[in-house]
Amino acid sequence: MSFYEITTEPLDIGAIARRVVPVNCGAIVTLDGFVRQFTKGRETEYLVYEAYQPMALKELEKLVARAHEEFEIENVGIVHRLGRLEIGETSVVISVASPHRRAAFEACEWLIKELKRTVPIWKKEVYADGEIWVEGDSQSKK
Amino acid sequence: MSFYEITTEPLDIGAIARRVVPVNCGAIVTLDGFVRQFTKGRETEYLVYEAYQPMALKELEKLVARAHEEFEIENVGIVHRLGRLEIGETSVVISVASPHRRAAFEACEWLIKELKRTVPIWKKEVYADGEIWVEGDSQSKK
Amino acid sequence: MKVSVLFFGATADVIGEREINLEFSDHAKASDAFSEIVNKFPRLANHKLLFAVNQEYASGDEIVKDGDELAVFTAVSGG
Amino acid sequence: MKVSVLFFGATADVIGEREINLEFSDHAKASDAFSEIVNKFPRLANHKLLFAVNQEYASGDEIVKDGDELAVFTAVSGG
Repeated sequence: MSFYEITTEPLDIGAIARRVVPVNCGAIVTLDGFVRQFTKGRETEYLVYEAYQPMALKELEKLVARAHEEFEIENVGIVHRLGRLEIGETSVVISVASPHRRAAFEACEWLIKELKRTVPIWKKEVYADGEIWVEGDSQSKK
Repeated sequence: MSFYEITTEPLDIGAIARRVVPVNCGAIVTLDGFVRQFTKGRETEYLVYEAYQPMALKELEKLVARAHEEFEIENVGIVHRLGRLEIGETSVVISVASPHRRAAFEACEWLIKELKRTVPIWKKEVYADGEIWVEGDSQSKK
Repeated sequence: MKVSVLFFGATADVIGEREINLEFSDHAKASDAFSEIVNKFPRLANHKLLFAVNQEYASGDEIVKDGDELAVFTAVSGG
Repeated sequence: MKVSVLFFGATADVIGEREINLEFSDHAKASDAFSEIVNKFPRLANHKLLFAVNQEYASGDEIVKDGDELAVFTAVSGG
């Protein structure tokens, strides 16, 4: 079963990957995004993620539906975390199960690219001496 | 730090993925291979994995070294399980961390393909009415 | 007619509010409504903005109706 | 000269042993040693076989030395 969720709880990537396991698949590809300590040489203290939650869930639903149309995959699981995240904590997990692993790799890579482009979630980087809302690529979405 | 291991203990994919996290990376791609219930319509009861262990470790070491040469990746973790595995249990985990996620996807896909081709590990499928040692693709390795 | 306008992240910081209510003339086009919002809060123009009507990305051609939920935000940065 | 020969999975089932010791003439080429093993256990020929000398895949050109560890196994199927 495919699913998409937004939560403020810590993410357990193993548990999320397990939930997409179907009986006829033998491989899951999982993308695990996390808070990096250094971005362009500057040290991050922590991150804050904020979402336009009802719209984010609609966009996630569309993403999952498009992934099922475009790739030969069985199940997709996407969970994005919100709120304050410390260095090294997981912000997003995308797990894809497919009968042939090629499709799982392709779909997983496509899903993270599209999620970063379309799902209304924003990240604030907090440094020792300031903070900034990260703005996505301006080509993103009309 | 990159690592490669062979174990008879259950695999925790989240824990393995965590071990490859470097400070300057923001994404890990993980391949999670597991025991599927049905293969070509036939129901598997369980699997047994066996290795030529010292040679398998040498081949894994070469794989990790080649991955570092061929892809812009930071860390690789590979753990393969041996012994009896029940349906749904994880047989292999490959986690790759890289500054740019493209390289992590590519390297992870390449690593599982090469592992299945070169590392001396064999899988026995046990059915209700028999068992068979799975033999890899004959084109594998000269 | 009255609509609510939501702001998030950088745009919420600019406005100092996460939600405001605005009056528009009936049958306003979404693109006109969004122009009016940006004119009202000119510091928004320092950002590349995205717009939504009722939780869907807006093309601008939508006709805004009473009670609609508009949103103004910067290019997304989740993941 | 004496070498040990290891079998795994399907080849161990064929031989009924996981390890045997064989005598070869000095300076035997690996390809000759492996042919001899397959001739000794002809049911091995029902499988596509891979060969290793001292835990490395063998080209066949290796010269087998006393105490070497040979291995005969089917195409691998891990993962």
